[in-house]
This record gives sequence, structure tokens and C-alpha cells, in this order.
Amino acid sequence: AASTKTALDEAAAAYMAETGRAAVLSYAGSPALARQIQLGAPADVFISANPGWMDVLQQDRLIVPASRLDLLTNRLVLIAHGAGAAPLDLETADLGALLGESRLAMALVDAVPAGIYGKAALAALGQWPSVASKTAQAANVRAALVLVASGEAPMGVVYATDAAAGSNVTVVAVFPQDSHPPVIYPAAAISSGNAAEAQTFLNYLRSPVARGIFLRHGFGVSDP
Amino acid sequence: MNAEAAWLGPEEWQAVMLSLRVSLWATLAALPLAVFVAYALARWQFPGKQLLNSLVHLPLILPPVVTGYLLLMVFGTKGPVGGALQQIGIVFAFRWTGAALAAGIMAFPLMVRAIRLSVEAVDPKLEQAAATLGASRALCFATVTLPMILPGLIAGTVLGFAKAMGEFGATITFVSSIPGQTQTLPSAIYTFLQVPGGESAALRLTLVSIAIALIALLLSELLARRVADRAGGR
Amino acid sequence: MNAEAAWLGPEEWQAVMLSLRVSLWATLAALPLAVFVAYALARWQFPGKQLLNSLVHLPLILPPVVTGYLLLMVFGTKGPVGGALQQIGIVFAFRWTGAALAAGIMAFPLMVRAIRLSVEAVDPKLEQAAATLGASRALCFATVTLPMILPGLIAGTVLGFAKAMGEFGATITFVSSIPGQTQTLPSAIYTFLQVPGGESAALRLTLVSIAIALIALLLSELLARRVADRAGGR
Amino acid sequence: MLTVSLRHALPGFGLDVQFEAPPGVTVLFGRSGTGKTTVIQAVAGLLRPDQGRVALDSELLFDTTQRHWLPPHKRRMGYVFQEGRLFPHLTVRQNLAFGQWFAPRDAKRESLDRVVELLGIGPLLQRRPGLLSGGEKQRVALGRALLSAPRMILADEPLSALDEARKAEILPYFERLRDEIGIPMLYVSHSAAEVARLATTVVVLQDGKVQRQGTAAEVLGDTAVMPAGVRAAGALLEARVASHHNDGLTELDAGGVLLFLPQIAKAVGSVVRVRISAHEVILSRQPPEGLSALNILPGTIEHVRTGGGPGAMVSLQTPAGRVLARVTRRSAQALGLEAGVECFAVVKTVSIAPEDIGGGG
Amino acid sequence: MLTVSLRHALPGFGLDVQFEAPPGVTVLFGRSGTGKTTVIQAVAGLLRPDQGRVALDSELLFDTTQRHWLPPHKRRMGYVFQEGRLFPHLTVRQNLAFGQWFAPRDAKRESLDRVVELLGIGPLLQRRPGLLSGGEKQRVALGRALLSAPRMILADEPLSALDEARKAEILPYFERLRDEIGIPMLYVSHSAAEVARLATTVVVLQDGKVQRQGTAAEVLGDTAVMPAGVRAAGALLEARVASHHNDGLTELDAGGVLLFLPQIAKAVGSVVRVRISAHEVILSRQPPEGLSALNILPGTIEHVRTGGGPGAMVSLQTPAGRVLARVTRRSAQALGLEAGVECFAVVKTVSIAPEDIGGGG
Ligand SMILES: Nc1ncnc2c1ncn2[C@@H]1O[C@H](COP(=O)(O)OP(=O)(O)OP(=O)(O)O)[C@@H](O)[C@H]1O
Ligand SMILES: Nc1ncnc2c1ncn2[C@@H]1O[C@H](COP(=O)(O)OP(=O)(O)OP(=O)(O)O)[C@@H](O)[C@H]1O
Ligand SMILES: [Mg+2]
Ligand SMILES: [Mg+2]
Repeated sequence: AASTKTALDEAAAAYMAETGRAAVLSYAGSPALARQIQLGAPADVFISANPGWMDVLQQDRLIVPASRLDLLTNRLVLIAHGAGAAPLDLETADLGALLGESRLAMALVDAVPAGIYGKAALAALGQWPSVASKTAQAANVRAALVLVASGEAPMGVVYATDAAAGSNVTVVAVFPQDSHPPVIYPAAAISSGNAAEAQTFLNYLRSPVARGIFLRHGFGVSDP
Repeated sequence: MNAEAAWLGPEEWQAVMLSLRVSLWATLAALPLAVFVAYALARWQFPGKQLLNSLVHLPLILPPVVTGYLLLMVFGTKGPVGGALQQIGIVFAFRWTGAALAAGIMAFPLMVRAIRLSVEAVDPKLEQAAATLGASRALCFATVTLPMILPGLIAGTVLGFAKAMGEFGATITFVSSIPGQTQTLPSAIYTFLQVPGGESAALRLTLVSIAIALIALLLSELLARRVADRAGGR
Repeated sequence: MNAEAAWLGPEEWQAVMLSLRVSLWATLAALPLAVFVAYALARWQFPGKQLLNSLVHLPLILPPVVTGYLLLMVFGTKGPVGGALQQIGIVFAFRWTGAALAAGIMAFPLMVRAIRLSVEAVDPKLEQAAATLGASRALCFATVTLPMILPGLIAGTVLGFAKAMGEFGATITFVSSIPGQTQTLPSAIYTFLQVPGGESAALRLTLVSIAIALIALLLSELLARRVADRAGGR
Repeated sequence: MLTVSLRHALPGFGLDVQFEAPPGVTVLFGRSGTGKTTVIQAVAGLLRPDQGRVALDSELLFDTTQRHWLPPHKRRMGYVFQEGRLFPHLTVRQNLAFGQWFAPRDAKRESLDRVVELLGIGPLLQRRPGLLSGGEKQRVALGRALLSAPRMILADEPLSALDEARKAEILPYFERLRDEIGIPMLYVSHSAAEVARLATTVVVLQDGKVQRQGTAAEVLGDTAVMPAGVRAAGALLEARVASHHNDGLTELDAGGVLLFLPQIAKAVGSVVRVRISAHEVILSRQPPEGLSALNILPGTIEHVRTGGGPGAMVSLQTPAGRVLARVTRRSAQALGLEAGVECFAVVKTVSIAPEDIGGGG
Repeated sequence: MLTVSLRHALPGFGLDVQFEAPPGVTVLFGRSGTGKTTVIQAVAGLLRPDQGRVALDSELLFDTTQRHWLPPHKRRMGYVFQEGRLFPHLTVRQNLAFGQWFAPRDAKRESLDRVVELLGIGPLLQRRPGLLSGGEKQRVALGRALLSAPRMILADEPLSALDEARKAEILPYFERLRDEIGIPMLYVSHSAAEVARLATTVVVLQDGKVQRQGTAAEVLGDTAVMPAGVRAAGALLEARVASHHNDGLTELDAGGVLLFLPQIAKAVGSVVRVRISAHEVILSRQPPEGLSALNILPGTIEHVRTGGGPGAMVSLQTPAGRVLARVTRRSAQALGLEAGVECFAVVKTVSIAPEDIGGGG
């Protein structure tokens, strides 16, 4: 997944420094990468932002099931335009009324993980019916963030990692973890790839150094 | 493709109709401006000509996502142009008009290039002849140049229309994807392709999209042939 | 933009050079075929002409992502064509050649259209005159038609090059985004836009991309003017 | 009256002309590449000369010193181009009507039907110009200019692509334009016959300069300047129609001398002009008898000019006006032709070509 | 020899011609729009006729019954187009050289320098065709065709845009092509003088059909068919150069009759042909005396033809051949001209135009 670029680049650099072996990283959307693997991409490891695509590859026996692990986690937050927006209580606030004529920026609610999770969370909180017709669905989380940052949409649902670095936006609420399926970035070795090399890299990503890097970039790391 | 699959759901139909509307408006609205710019680039010398030329080509050069961001900055309700237009009731953000604007801007360089080539192929001697017969510059253009560039105009329009039908990156970035408002065919196709198992739906919509564009293409070829026949065997 | 920001990292330089290589190869390799197809569409009547015409326009009509998937299916190592070519040592999948293929295919309709318009503007009477002077069809083409369509050829090439420089959707879908191999400028820009804080890097690359394309554009205009001057004041 | 004064430099060619075109037809005469088309283009406004001034009657068309420039579409010049320039996307009928669309409402107009009939292009009206033969194209181009209600006609070799019979049909039409409608014309031609018949004034161009300007009679009678050489030399006589005879001859009175010509469709009393080519005149010292030639003009030799060639140009003052005769040096000597000698000019009735007889211009 | 047989239907126009063009120059003569260009295009291979057969000597160019079709570039026809068709992207020099690039190595070639000098286009060599005057374009087009080492020349009104002096310079070149190089030509022309001078054979077209075909003498002498009307009628005499005189005259022997003409640049003993226009011949019952005309041919009247007009065409059998004289009916009556009567034809030396004298074809 492209959204992990900075963190993974740093981890790969550390891996290189430690082992002397280079990891070549190709970033693209999960569906594109998954299809490329289905059609013979010469890759060793797949890291996805969407467990669904990992499941597909697993069904197709394209990954080594034993190597699959949940590498990273993330949190879903509600952001608002402007630097000093006031916090908001998701349980009590009427998002629909707050939006008025304007729109709530999200990733595609039926297609992209952040959108799917966001829709589930809003539904669980009883907010979905009032905002369903007011969503502006962007192609991915970053685009949703831009809509809020530019002020085009007053509020949006994005990942915590994106919100942290975004200028001109404020996190006004964090969605409760139980309001939506966990945000998980699974990783696995690809069966047609170099299994040993893949396992070494995956192991490294779970090392304390790598975990430190991920945490620094705002990701959560699931327990080993 | 079985009968059930071929049938489009209401939201999909919406996307088809919206795409048609967006593309038609984008092409038609861009056409007069494209003709003007193409004519100016082909025939006139003026300061800033190369700048204009570069500006026209920008949407082609830039990754569509970047174009989308730029549109957002300029034509969004908070943008300099978008803000001003909002005062007089013209809003692009999150409206189908915004999708048409994005599609039109992406199609613009293709239209200008095709038309410009045609203008350059018109012998200025014929325009001179029209002038001696009493036609002012504007009338010269309307009665001689315009009919003679029709093939390029048609080619440019169909290129533009096809591009507008396929445009996705700039559109979704600028106006996102709101069903019935800004969810065009390509946005819908993209959505389907994001989820595992969405391929068949995506394929259905892709075929619809191809069919529409090919019909436009065929019509344009027919039209162009009639125009060429009209202009006679030279 | 301060000096530090203007400076490109090694990976960014790689993307710039790769984009140049991919776009140049894509345009140059597509050019002869584009000329041939444009000539055939402009001058010949043959069965399947409309089919060919439609096929040429497809990459314009389809959302680039779809084109990318189709390329992956056909030219991937598991695909019918890609598999066969692999036997003779030609591999597109996940190589810069694949990026060039994708860029070339996306640029193809633009090149064909521009060249076709130019061919249609060449008076067949001049080709006839060349024939009576002993020039066979091929020589006629080389000595009369080709020099006379140079403006369209240049226009088509620069359009194609600009499109190839900006191409992103089909490329990343087909050959992914592997630094030094398939990560072109637009892919790099896209990736930067996906990560928090990547905007300034994206902006830098965008400016580089614009600069390259504009230089190509200016060169083409200069070239076209020289060609037009050579062909004299009519 | 059109006054023209132009100076323009082209790579490898310089134009520097001044002339006046009084009402009637001014023929620009000169060899290929001497600047005739360039002059016409400047008058039409299609070429902006480096320096110069062109005025039609009291209206200034342009003047570089005053920075005045009337654009071509406001000049209303009926320009017949040397190469046709028909609009390929319009039918012949639409091409013809093109100028009418833009003509001022109150302008004198020719009728489409009349022009179509005159030019014999009726069957072509629905065609596209691409399918016309060379002569057909030129006729349509001529019609288009005539129908645009022009204030002046600029005709650049309008007849050169036409066959003799067609030329003979169209020339009288130009005469009528000149005489009846009184529209001024600037007319490029290579043909001495056309010059003689149409020209009020002749401007001879050579290498971008005016070599000679004068009335048709003056210029045609001047062997030194006629660019087409001695064969184009000849006299122009003015004569009045005296009577029409039953046997198809018309009797003219030229200063008391009677001339017989093939039927001329002019009323008795009207004035015509007759070109008599110098090479068609036979001289005789005695009044000749028993000849088939009907026209005999008595006169006195003004002068005899000989050059390097075998010929001599004899200029004869007759009651009808000056007549030129080109004879061999041998004959001139044998007959003792020299200034002051009285002799007779013999001219055949039929040797005066129809295109050499025109209404007085 | 070129044998042509064509049938082709165009909307509004049908072509149906058969003719043979023996070695020499075959002139296609006819009014505007009668199909001359169409015939030439079919011979060149630019038009595929519905039916027909064209063969040059023993080589079949095409035959619709045999489905044989030689493409234009293999026919090696030097086509001078009515509208020039110069290549706008090449300089004049490159245009001229164009055909040379593709000519077979062993073909007889004209030299570029010679053609350039002849056509007077030396100063234009570096220019682009867009900047040439009308006549200049046509001269370059002519040069381009001549330089392509053609087996046959197809010339579609090659001289009509040229001035008289230039025509007079270029015509002898065509004669030399005909006589010295022996290259066959199909030549479209409106001008009786060109026909008389160049034509071996004349094919008269009317409305897409062959109206008359014959030798130049036959066709020019036939007043019924000459499309240009009676003025084009005239006799063609063959004569041998007898001697050149000091005063610039050349003496010819035409069947025992002596004719004096302005200097002809041919060796003594060579055969030339002289066209004598019917309208320039004066008839006399007595041997005329004291006239400036030097040529007097005695003869017997074969017949006198009169039509509706004021003229009569008198056909006279002389030792030099048949001479035509066009006189008025009035003169014919006055002089008692009728079949069997003896009389004298008087022809001025200088009235025979230079373009009417040609090498025997
Ligand atoms: N744009 C130009 N640049 C350079 N030379 C030019 C240009 N236009 C015309 N000429 C030259 O100027 C000269 C005069 O041209 P123009 O067309 O006026 O001749 P013309 O008298 O009409 O000849 P013709 O009887 O052959 O038509 C020619 O030698 C021509 O080649
Ligand atoms: N493609 C065509 N379709 C219909 N009619 C045509 C076509 N080409 C020529 N014609 C007509 O055929 C006739 C013969 O044309 P052609 O060009 O052979 O005439 P031409 O004898 O060369 O005349 P000119 O002396 O005026 O050049 C004309 O009436 C012309 O309009
Ligand atoms: Mg001219
Ligand atoms: Mg013709």
C-alpha cells in the first residue's frame, strides 16, 4: 500500500544497513499489486492495506499461509478543516446537522478500506443515515484529506497517520476501535518468490528496530 | 455475459447517463474556445503565444491527479476563481459541472491540436479571396475557414469526447465520487476494481463505455466522410 | 523553492531519467506504426477499417486502469502474447520496456489522429504528379507525402511524448512502480502524494515533469516553424 | 480614377511603379515575372507594400505615409485571380453567390442568370469546383468576381485558359462592363488583341518598373516598347458606323475614308475602334485595282523605321488617322517608300479580326 | 505510335474516344470542357477509365478486357499539368530534379542546365514554388516533365500562361523535341498557331467524342470543324529553303513557286512548313504590281464556299499546294471568283507570323 511508503522506506534502509541486502519496494494500490501477483509479478513479499486482497491471494494459493502476519494497525479519526477546530463527541454530536449543505470527505465507502471502515464506524455510531447522502467519496484516504485541508469539505474520515501529518486539519474525534473492523495491514511471503529471502525480510519487519520506526510514524503494531 | 449481468443497476445507469451528460457538456463547451485558441495559435503572432501553447498542453503533461489538485485549488469554493464564481451562483465543487470542467480541461489539448492542424492546412489564399469578395475577417472565418476545418473539428470533438468519457484521475480528485452527482462511468469502474470480485461489474461498465465511445467514433467518421464528399474530389 | 528543495534525491533522478527513456522510446517506436495506420485510415478503403480505427482509439476511451489490466492480461508473463514473447527473450512485465509499451499505447491514438489529419490535407494531386515522374508508391510517400505531413508528424510526436510523460494509470497497473525499473515520474509523484508530508517532493517532481514537456513542446514548435518556412509562403 | 504609387521589395525582386488608371480599362502588360500580379494584389489589399499610396477616385485605399489602410473586404474590388481560387467546399452556384452575400444592399448588381448564361456555366451550377475543367474553373472565377457588385474589376489574365471561341464570346462582355456599366478595370493580359480591344490605357511593366504608359493607340503603335514584339504593333482607328449592308458588311466612316468590315452589332452613328495590325497592311504606290481587298486608305508616309531585321515599319498619315504598315526592307526600297511619299494602304475586310473591333472606349 | 480507345462516364459527362497518335505531335483540340484533360489523364494512368485500351508502340499500358494496368510511375509519361502541380516543399531546382531521381539510368536525358536556360528560370532555382508568378510556375512544370526522361510528353496547355515572346522562345524547343529527339507528344492547345506549327496529327474533340482526326493540314484547312472558327482556317505549305538573302529574307521553293519569308534558321535544302492564314490572303485576277507584298502564287480556284456571313472561303490550287483565302462575298462577286477561274494569291512576307513557320513534322 502506498500510504506506508515513508515508514517502509525507512525500515528498508535500516534492513539494508543491517544485513547488506537491498529490499526493492514497489508502491501501488492493493488491488493493482494483488492482480500483478496473480499474473506473475516477480515479488517476494506482499504488504497490503486491505486484508480482503490478502484473503484472495491466500485462496488462490499465491502466498505462503504460514508467513502471513498482521504487520501494522491504524486508527480511524474524524478531522475538521482548520488548525484549531474544537473536539467533538461522536456519540452525541449530530454530524448530519453539523455538515448542513456541505460534505463529509471519505475514501470510497464501498471500495477502499478506509471508506469501508469509516462507513461501518459511522453506522455503528448511528450517524450513517444522516451523512450517507452527504459523503464526498475520494479515490483514497489522501485525496479525502486534501478535500478537508483545502476547506472544500469541512470534515472527513481518515487514518490517524494521515491526519497527523496533514496541515490545516485538526483531529476532532477518534473512532472507537470497536465501532469498525480493525484496521490491519497484513503481510505475507509470495509462494512463487524467494521464500527464504522473504521470511528474513518479514522477520526483520517484526524486529524492535522496525517496530520503532512504524510506531514513530503513527502506526500501531500488532503483538508478535 | 449472461442476461442478468448485462442488466445495469439503477446506480450504474445513473453513472452512464451522468458520464454522457458530463462528456457532452465538456466537449461542447470547450469546442468554441478550442477553435479560437487553435486559430490564434495557427494564424496569429502575439506575445505570450508560447505561454498559451504551453498552458493548453499542461493537462496532457501533468499526471491527472495533479491536475485534479490544481483544479481544486483554483476552482474549489475556497479557490480564487471558484470563490468568485460562487458569488454569481456558479459552483463546480462536488457538482456534475465540476466533473464536466475537469473532463473539458483534460480534453482541451487534444481538441486544440486537431483543430490547429486543420487550420494550418487551409490555404490562406482562399481566405484572401473571400476578403476581396467583401467578407470581413469574422465572416471569412465563418464562411470559408470554418467549413474547411470541419474534418479537424470533428476529429477534435470526437477525440475530446472520448477523452472526456475516459477521464478519471482529475475528476475524482477534484469533485470526488458522489453517486448521481459526480460518479462518472470511470469512477464507477474504478470503485468496482478496488474490491475483490468486482471485475465482472467493472467489465460490464467498461463495455458500456466502449460502446458509447465507439458509436460516437462511428458517427464522427460518417460525418467526416460526408463533409469530405461535400468538399468534392478536390 | 529553495536550493535544497530543488535538489533531487538519487531515486528521484532515477525516476526522471527513466521517464525520459520510457517516453522517448514509446514515442519513437510508436511513430512509424502511427504513420502507417494514419496513412491507411486516411487514404485506403479496406474491410475492417472501422474496426482498426476503433481499436486505435480504445486506450483513449478506456479508463487507464482498465487499459493497464488488459495489458497485464495480454502482455504479462502469463498472458498469451507476453508468454510467447518471453520464449524469444522479450519481456515487458515489470520492466521499463513494459512502461514504454503502456506509454506508447496510450499515446498512440493521439499520434495517429494528428498524423491522419495531416495526410488528409495533402493534395493527392501532388502524389499523382510524383507518380507520373516515375516515383513508385513507396517513393511517392517518402519524397512527397512524408515531407508534407511533417507538421502533423511533429505535432503528433510532441502530443505523444507529452502524453507518455504524463501517463500513469495504465503504467502503474501494468508494471507497478519499481524504483529504477518502472517507477516513472508520474508514479513517483503519485506515491509521494499518498504519504503524509510528501507534497513538496511531489511538487518538485511535477515541476521537473512540466519543464521537460515544455522544452519538448518548444523544440517542436521551433521545428514546425522551420518546416513551415521551408515549405514557403505557399 | 485609380492612382497607384507603389514601392515594395521582395527577395530577388523590387517593385517601383507609379501610374494612373483613368476610367475605362487599364491593361497591365508585360512579360512573365515583371510584377503585374504584385501590383494587382497591392491594389486589392492582399499585399501591404513597403511604401505607397493607392486611391480610387476620391477614396484613399491606403497611404503608408498617413498610415492609412483599408482592409481588402472594404475595398470591394472584384478580383479574378490568375489561379481561380474557387472555394472547394461550395458548389459552383454558391461560389458565384458568395460575393453577393456581402455586397451592400444598394449596390448595382448583375443578375446571376445573365452571368451564368454569358459564361456558359449553367450545367455546372450544382458541381463542386474540384470536378471542373481548367477553363470551366476560370469562367466561374470570373463570374464570382462580376457578381460581387464590385466598384472596380481586377482581372489577372482572366481569359488565358479559355478557347478562342469562348474568348470571343466573353470579350464583348468586358466591353459592356467598360462602356455601359462604366466600371473601371485593371486588366492583366499578354494578348495584343485583348489590349487593342479593351484598353483605354496601357501600362507596360518591365522588371518591376513602368516602362511606358499611354493610351492603347500610343502604346500599340510604339514598336519600341511592345513587349510582344513587332507582331503586336498596329494602329487604332476611330470610326463611325455609316451603314449596314445586306451582304453582311458594315460600312464605317473614318475621317472621310470608307472602311468595310464584317457586320458590327452597333447602331448607325455609334463610334467603334478598329485595330489594324501593322503586319496585315499592304502598301501600294498606285491606287490598286482588281484586288479582293475592299479597304484602301490613301496617305502620306511620316517616316520609315528599319532595324537589324528584314522588316521596316512604315508610319502613314491618312485621313482616318495614323496607320502602321510593316513591310520588308526589300519592298520598301523597291517601292521607294520614304518620308513624304504618298501611297495607299490596302487592308482586307476579313483580316480585321473580330476581337480587334471594339466599342470606342 | 500511341493507340487510344477510351470509354468513361462521369456524372454529367461521357467520354468515348478512339484515335491513334502516330510519331510526332498529336494535338488535342477542342473547346473548354470537352474532355481533353480527361483523355490525357487516362493515358498517364491517373484515371482508370470504365473501358478501354491504350498502347504505346508495342507496349500495352492498359486494357480493361485483359485486366491489364500499368501504374503511372511505370509509364514514364512526362506530364505537364494544366495547373502546374509543383511540389511546395521543394525548391525549384529540386522540383526540376525530381523526375531525374527516378529515371532509369540508361534513359536519354536532357541536361538540367540546358532546360533551365531555355526556360529562363535560372534566377528562380533556389526559390520555393509558392513565391513564383503564374508564368514562372508553368515554366518550371514544363522543365520538370522534360527532365524526367520521359518516353512520351503529355502537355496540357503548357504555354497558355506564357507571354508571346516567351511562347516564341519555347515553341522551337518543342519542335526540336519532336524532330531531333523524336519523342512523341500528346499536346492540348487552343491556339491554331501552335497547332499549325507543332501538330503532326490533330484530334478535334467535342463533347467527349472525336469530331475529326487528321493531319494538321487537313484539319486546319477544314472550316467545318475548326472549333476556333474561320480565323483559324489556313493552308499548310511545304517548302524547301532555297537561299538566305543579305537583307534578312529567306527564299523558299514551294513546288516551283518562290516565297520570301523573314529569316528562317534552317540550312539551305531543309524542308519547312508554312502556315498561311486564309484571312491574310488577298486575291487578284491580274498579276498585281507595285505592291509591297512579295509573295504571289498563281493558281486555279477549286471551289468557293459561302455561308450565312459576309465572307467566302476560296480554295485555290497552286503549284505550292492548296491555299485558302477568305474574302468578302462582295469581293468574290466583284472579281468573278468561281471554280475554274485562274487568279493570284498575294501574301505579305511579314504577315506570316514566326510561330506559323516550323520545321517539317
Ligand atoms: N513572396 C515573394 N517572394 C519573393 N519573390 C516573389 C514573391 N512573390 C512574387 N515574387 C517574384 O516577384 C516577381 C513578380 O511576380 P508577379 O507574380 O507579380 O509576376 P507577374 O508579372 O504576374 O508574372 P506572370 O505573368 O508570370 O503571372 C516574380 O519574379 C516572382 O517570382
Ligand atoms: N470527376 C468528375 N466528375 C464529374 N465531372 C467531371 C469530373 N472530372 C471532369 N469532369 C467534367 O468532364 C468534362 C471534361 O473535363 P476535362 O477536364 O477533360 O475538360 P478539358 O477539355 O480539359 O477542358 P479545359 O480546356 O477547360 O481544361 C468537364 O465538363 C468537367 O466538368
Ligand atoms: Mg501573374
Ligand atoms: Mg483541361
